[in-house]
Amino acid sequence: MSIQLIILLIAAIVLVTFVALSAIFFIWLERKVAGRIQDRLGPTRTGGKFGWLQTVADGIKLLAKEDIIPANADQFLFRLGPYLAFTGSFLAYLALPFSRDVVALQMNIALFFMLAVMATEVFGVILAGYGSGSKWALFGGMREAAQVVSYEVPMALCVLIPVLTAGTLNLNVISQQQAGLFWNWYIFHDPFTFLAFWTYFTCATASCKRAPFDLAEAESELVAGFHTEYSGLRWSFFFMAEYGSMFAVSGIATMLFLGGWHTGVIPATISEWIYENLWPVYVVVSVLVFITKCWILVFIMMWVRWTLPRLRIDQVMTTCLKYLLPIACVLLLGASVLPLVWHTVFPGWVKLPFRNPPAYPAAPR
Amino acid sequence: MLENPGWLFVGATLLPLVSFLLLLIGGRHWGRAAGWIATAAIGAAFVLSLIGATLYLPYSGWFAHHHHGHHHSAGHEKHEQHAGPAQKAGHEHDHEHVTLAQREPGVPPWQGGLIWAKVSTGEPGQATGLRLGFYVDGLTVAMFVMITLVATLIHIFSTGYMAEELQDEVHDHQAHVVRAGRYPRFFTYMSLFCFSMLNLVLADNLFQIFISWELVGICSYLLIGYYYERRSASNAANKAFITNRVGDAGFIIGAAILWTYCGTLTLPDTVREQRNAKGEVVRVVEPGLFSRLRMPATDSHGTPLPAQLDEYIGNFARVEPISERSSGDAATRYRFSSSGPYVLLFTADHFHGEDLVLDDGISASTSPSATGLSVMPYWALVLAGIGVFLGCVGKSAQFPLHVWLPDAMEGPTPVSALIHAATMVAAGVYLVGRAFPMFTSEVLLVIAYVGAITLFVAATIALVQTDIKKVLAYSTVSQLGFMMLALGVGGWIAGLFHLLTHAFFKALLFLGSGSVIHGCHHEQDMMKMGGLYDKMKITALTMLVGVLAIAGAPLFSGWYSKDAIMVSALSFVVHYPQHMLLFLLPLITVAMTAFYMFRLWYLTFTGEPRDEHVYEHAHESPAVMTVPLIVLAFFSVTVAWGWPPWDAHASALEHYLDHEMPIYLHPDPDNRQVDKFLAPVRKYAEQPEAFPNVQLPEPHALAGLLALLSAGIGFLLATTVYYWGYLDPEGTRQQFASVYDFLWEKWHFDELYRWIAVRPALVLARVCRWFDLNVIDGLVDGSARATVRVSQWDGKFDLGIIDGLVNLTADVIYAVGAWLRNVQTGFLRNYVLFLALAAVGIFALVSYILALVG
Amino acid sequence: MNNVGLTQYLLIGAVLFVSGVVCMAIKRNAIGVLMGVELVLNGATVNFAAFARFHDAFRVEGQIFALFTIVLAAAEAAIALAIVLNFYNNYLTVDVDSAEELRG
Amino acid sequence: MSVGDILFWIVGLMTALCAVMVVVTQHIVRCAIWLLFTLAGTAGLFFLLGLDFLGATQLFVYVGGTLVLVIFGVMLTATGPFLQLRAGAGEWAIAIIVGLLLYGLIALSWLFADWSKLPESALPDDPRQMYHTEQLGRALLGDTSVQPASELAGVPGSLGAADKASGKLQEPPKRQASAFLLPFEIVSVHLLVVLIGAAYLARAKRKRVVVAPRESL
Repeated sequence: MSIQLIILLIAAIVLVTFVALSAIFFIWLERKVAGRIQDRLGPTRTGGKFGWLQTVADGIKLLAKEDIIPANADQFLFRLGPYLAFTGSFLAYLALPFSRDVVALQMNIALFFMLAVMATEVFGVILAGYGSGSKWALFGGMREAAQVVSYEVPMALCVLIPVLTAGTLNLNVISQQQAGLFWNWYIFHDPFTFLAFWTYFTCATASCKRAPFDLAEAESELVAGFHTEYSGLRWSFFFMAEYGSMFAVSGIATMLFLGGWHTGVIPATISEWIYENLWPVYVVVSVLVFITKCWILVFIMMWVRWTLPRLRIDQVMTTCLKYLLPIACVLLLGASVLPLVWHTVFPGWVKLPFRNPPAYPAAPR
Repeated sequence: MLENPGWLFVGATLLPLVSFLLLLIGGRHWGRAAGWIATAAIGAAFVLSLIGATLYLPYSGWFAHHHHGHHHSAGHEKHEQHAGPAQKAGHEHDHEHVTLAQREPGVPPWQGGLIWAKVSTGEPGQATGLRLGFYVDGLTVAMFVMITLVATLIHIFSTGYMAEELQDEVHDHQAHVVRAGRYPRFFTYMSLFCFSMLNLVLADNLFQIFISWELVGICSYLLIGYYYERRSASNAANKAFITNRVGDAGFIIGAAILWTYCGTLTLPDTVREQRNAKGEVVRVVEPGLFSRLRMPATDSHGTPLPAQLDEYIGNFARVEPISERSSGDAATRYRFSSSGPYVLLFTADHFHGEDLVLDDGISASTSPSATGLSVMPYWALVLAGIGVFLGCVGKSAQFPLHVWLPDAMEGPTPVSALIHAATMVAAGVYLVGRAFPMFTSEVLLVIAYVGAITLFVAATIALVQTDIKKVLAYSTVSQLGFMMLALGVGGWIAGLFHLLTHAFFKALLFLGSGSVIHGCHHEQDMMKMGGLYDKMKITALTMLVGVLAIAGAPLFSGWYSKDAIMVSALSFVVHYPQHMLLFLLPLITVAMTAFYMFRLWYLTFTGEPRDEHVYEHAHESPAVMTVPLIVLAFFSVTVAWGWPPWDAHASALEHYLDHEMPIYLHPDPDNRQVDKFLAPVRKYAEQPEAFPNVQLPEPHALAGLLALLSAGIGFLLATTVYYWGYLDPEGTRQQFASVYDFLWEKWHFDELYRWIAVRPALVLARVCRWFDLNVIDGLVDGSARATVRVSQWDGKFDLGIIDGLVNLTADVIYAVGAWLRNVQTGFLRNYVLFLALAAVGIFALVSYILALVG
Repeated sequence: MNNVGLTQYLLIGAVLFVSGVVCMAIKRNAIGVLMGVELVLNGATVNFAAFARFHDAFRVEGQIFALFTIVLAAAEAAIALAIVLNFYNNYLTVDVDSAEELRG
Repeated sequence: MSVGDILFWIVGLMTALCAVMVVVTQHIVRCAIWLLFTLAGTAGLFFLLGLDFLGATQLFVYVGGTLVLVIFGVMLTATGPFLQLRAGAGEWAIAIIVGLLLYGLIALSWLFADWSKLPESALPDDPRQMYHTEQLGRALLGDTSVQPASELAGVPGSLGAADKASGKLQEPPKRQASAFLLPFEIVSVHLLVVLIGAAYLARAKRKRVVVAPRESL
């Protein structure tokens, strides 16, 4: 028990560092991507040719900035906001396995846990919006509340689809089921999962209020939305939260659809052999693979952000309630009916691997 | 089913009922189909009865006689075939397993039924109930065939006659109204009518007969009042109904008397299935009215009764009490005497012949206590007979109650035909024939005289009528009178024989008149007709047949039956000369009959047309109407034929009936049960040679001759007056103005009744009204005022004290409520607080109690 | 009470419950009352969960009842909020004391 | 005093404190925040109990859904004066007294309760060895075989589980096991009804503008 606790603490520290670093990296990446897409160079000077250290410089600047709290702001809430937001996105990592059994908290319902925790992230935004005592912020907060609460529904439904196929909520197991070559990935499992992936990705983008769904911080309408009044470290916490949750949702997507930490080119037997005999290699490689996959997804999000214009709030809600939600429902229905129908309709054909969950859980190593 | 073919007749009875129900339910939408349904039903009934008749004939012993040639020698095989009901009852008890067929070779026991209202008086022989049953014997069969046949023809005729009722708008020129056609309704009633009549004929007990009796009455009411928009029609309907009520009152009184004393209303002996001591089913003969009223030849053990009782066997055993103790008491001892005030009833299941005779020096005496028999007063029996006959008087429109029949002409002509020929009026005669054995000699005399008066009066009225249907109506009344007379004088055969023949030619005549009326567009006055012969030949000829038949022309069916009647009357008169009228009146009436019938025919069909308008529009009726006429005409001629036809007494139908005669009328030497009052009459009628001291020619020859003579006179008179026109009817009328008016006014019967019945009734009604207004209402109002007073006081009490209390309670409660309002703050939060408090309280309480408990 | 067991959890649940009741009793803001209700329900949920953990008999039932409680609480919250909004539309306030037509 | 106990004391007291804070705070929005912490704390308790699924549900449904709704409602209705609706001191007094009474009673009854009447059970040290969601799902789908018999039966279970060899049904257990399919369905239907009801209640009352027809020239 206590050992586990110690492991937990270590993992927490590691994760915080990782989230912070990845946030720094993402900010840099975002700038570059934006620049390229807008046919600019982006940061070039700071720290060498590619402006590696640009974000670090920004961080320092932020730390140095004066901490301003508006006069008619609600102190308590104003302070609370960023921490809540960050906590929300950070807690998700507790259950996110980076490789086989490389996870802070071995959870049977890791996926559900992650979704739940990330659902609480919205409070930070709402409080920030309310606590700043400015109408821009308030609007931002309200929009965020409405948007997130509604987008969680189709997102959860889409998540359920691969879960139906896998038969478990344990990310470890799910990802392990997709070992081997890439056609074992659940995105290629059946048409429903394939469509589910894209739907999920859309919802995920919206739920971490990325463009084109960044109504909470709509520069052109509300000055900067919920964090209009923020500056300095608190402001950066919001950004860490945002990038953190981006990575987290991408992680979920990877786990569920894209074969987790599996390369997709090494046959399962080989990878198993590696896992048995030289575990460290396996872990390192698979962690890298996993992170890369997530980064690619994050990159896609940026790409989308800098490509598409922002929607109006009513369009956002319409998209969710009138399109994504029905689509998700149909997919879920189909995915649940398919295994029932398949073997009766196509006897002796391609056997879709509808697995039963393995006995819970493989004892942590 | 056919081991008891009686069911055939039951079926025949039920068919019209079915069609009635059908039409009742959906008839009004079916238009012409309704007519066909009713016709089909009655037609099928006819077919069934025909089959039944053919099955019956072998039983009737009529074949045997028929091959035998002359009918006098038929007497010997007759009586063992006709062992009386009492004998049947007697034979039953010693060997009980005998089947019905073995029991009576002669009379078919086509009977059945059930007791639908059990009435047990506890006394022996009275443990019976109201019965719903059928009993088929020769009479029933004959009536069935006749009724169904005639009714069928009338139905067919009606489908043509009532055709105009099919249109949506019918102009009633007499009521001056335009109404919807009632074609289906007509046939609905007709079906019910037929059902009632058939049921009446089929019934084996007086009560069932009474039910059908009333049904017939209501049907006649409905049909006579068919054109109820016409005041005259509705009045006629009421008249018919009310008049019949008078008769029916008599009927039910008679029935009640019989029920009281005899304990049963079943006429013939019926067979019950019982479980005996050994538990096996045996057939027990339940003695009917007849065998209870008339002394049987043997006691219930089959041993013949002692010889001292010979004069009572087959008659009403009249007795007088010996001891002076309260008469009628069961312990009383009685002595047989031909004029005793009591009649011995053979209601016991078991009685021994020797118990009836006590040899204590008295010739013959008995005590019911010894025999288990009971007695009834003789006057009660007479009263019962007269009562039942009164019913018949009402139905067959006999002398005092005949007034309704002519008015009944207001109904559609086919209805008149049905009423007059087959159903209603026949019912009365039929019942007299059916219940014949229960009539004492007094009642028979009453019947005879009533019949005589009726036939004479009706004939005289018929002489002067000008409405074609009225003439026929009165002729019917008169003919019924003939029948009654015949029955009254013991001419059982003659009466029913005439009933059967008359049914055909009267139906023919009515339908003919109907055809005429139809052809003349509902013109009924003969004075407006004339010369219609070349317009409607078929109608004229067929009606001529009818006229000849009713007038009693040789070889026509009427001839045979009327002869039979005259013979019976004659032989009765020969034996009871003091009743000479009973022969003279019919003799004269025969002449009058011929006269007015030919008058009718001449006025209608010959001479100059007296009304151009009517004449021009007159036309022959369609086939549906003429064909029945022809059929009826055929039957009117041939129905009574026998071999050789010219022998007035070889009629097959008559001999058929001869074998159906009640046992008490058989004048054979070895028939112990013969009726002492009528036997000589019958005997003389059949074997005049047995009466050497009577200085008269053979009755058949004499009666036949006289009848033919008077008929001829009537015919000649009519011809001279209305055909050759030697005599001017106008002149005659002026000459005998007073007589004419008297007849024209129908002997002022209506006025008479208006004075003796209607006026008093009205006066009585007024008195009652006065009484009601002043006395009854006075009482009521008085009590009302008293009630008001009381209730005022009550009100004060109520207001003061009761309400005081109530209000007090209310106020208290209100106050409490008003105080408690404060608790209801309406603040959600307070409620929550109260809830919490309550929780605390309960919690504390529970834990405290638990602590106490342990 | 050195060793944590059923009782401790139940005590915590009781705290939630009671504070929920009190909250319902003294919050004049309709939504405050609603929060009180949520608290009460949470108290109940805690109890269920505690039993589910500490007694084999309720291993499954406890969790499932807790789940039902949560779900029904969500439903109840939705309805309650809808009611509150209606209330607000009609009264232009959320002070529950202003809804007192039921006062005796 | 193991780590788990320490964690329990921390989380539990935090939860209790936040609950009390919900009561005493006047500002409605802050109330909401305290409520948020209370709920989160409850979820934490669940995790400590090893009821991961329950905890996650608490977070997902309650914190992520219900509470957002509540705060939404707060913000919709929270215009100046209503933020600080105070109750009178008297009410405070009564409420607190009643509350304390109630708590005292409940606490006493808990403390003196004798749990020995409940069936004994050997509890594994690591709670997570004890539960997994599969059981829960089966129970919700009405599989009566997964759970031990209990007094708190939801709906009497239909029959004992069928043994695979011969399709015969075994004898149902002595104490009726419970199946939760029916309650599950009822709850789902109930949710649907609530959805509709809420939508109906909260719909905005719009006035219909009647455009008078222009009379033709």
